[in-house]
Amino acid sequence: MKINVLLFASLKDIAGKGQLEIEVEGKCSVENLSKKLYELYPKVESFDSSVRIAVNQEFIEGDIELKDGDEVAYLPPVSGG
Amino acid sequence: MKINVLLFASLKDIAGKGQLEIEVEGKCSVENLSKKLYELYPKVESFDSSVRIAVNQEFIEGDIELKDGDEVAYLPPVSGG
Amino acid sequence: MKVEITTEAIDPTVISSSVKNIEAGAVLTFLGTARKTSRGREVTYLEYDAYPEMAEKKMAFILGELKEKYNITDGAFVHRIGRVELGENIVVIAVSAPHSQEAFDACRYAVKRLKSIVPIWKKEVWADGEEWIGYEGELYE
Amino acid sequence: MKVEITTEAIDPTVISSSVKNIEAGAVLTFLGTARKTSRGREVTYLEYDAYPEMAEKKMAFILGELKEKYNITDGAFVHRIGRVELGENIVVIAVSAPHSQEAFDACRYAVKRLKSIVPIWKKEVWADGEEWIGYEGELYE
Repeated sequence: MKINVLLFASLKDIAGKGQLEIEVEGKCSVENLSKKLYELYPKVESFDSSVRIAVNQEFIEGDIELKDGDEVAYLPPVSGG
Repeated sequence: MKINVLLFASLKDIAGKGQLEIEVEGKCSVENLSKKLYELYPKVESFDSSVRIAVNQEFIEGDIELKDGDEVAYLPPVSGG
Repeated sequence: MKVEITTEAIDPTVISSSVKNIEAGAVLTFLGTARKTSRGREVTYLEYDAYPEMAEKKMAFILGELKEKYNITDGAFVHRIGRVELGENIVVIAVSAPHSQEAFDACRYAVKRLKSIVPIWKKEVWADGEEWIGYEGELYE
Repeated sequence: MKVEITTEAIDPTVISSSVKNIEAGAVLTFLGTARKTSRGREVTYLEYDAYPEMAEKKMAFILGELKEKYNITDGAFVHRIGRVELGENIVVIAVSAPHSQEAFDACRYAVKRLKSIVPIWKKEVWADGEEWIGYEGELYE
């Protein structure tokens, strides 16, 4: 299945892009997806402790299973205003 | 000496005017002036406990001596805004 | 630090813009308007009386307090008097400050002080009567 | 209850006017602007990134909270993104409420929530560098 991954602010700068598609086989949780993302962009992992994750535009707590077409966003600490 | 007396809001309605000149002989304190005002407009006295007095545009505490040409304003509880 | 008592309609935009400043990150604008329902009664219109010279002095004094206490960058305080129709603007207090917290504290304090030391009086006029409103803590709290 | 993320200049007047209501006696408008000095450094300009769809959802959610918690009559929340020059408007939060107290509480709460749950990010650009700003409690407190 395909997961649509979004990166913002500092994470977008590190990856050089704000959007990518990650193809996964069988079941995949958010943690599995993050591992794949960190393999592609190792420097993103260093932000791991401060980054919040949203699945389909809602913050998630802990780990959840993903399904085909989900939009998973990696959000650094916000600083609007 | 002449004291310029100003009345506002409900007090102005009672007196039918917002401004009057009170002529006094010799020394005169705010309390003396108030007595003269209450003689002219007895209903104004009923507001006495809630009214604050300003002399030359500054609130006063307690009683003070007046001088010729002073502006004494009788101010009901304010309700701006 | 503009202060004004006026019988003309007041424009919050002009007042608010006047306090903008490149060193201020926050502008807070309080606008008081004439609302239809007051303490359960339908208001027809409002009438404001003031002691204009003293009121402007006190309004300037309050802006001075905001500078002192809350470090505002700039402030403006305009109050309309005379007859005010429903929905019309009554008072505008605009402050700018480096950060939002100071702007909120300052503006709120100014509203409180307005209700306490500025010689302005409101009369509510209903279809069947009218009344000068005395200070009541809950009106703006 | 208007909510918007936009790359265009924002006009506080329009946003503020949109929440006026004959049942509201108070309109409070918070305007955040790009200030020249930030944490001791001279800023050249700001750049905002956002997750626009989620940001608008969260902004609408916050207005819902204001209605629930503070009984606001109406609210509007607009944030600009992209490049913002010094002195330009960044964000406007306008609320109307029957009384001033509720308007102050609501508007202040909305600013706090903006800094906590709305996916928008600020980059400060100086003459000799740039940095994405993470959440820091003191920025707006």
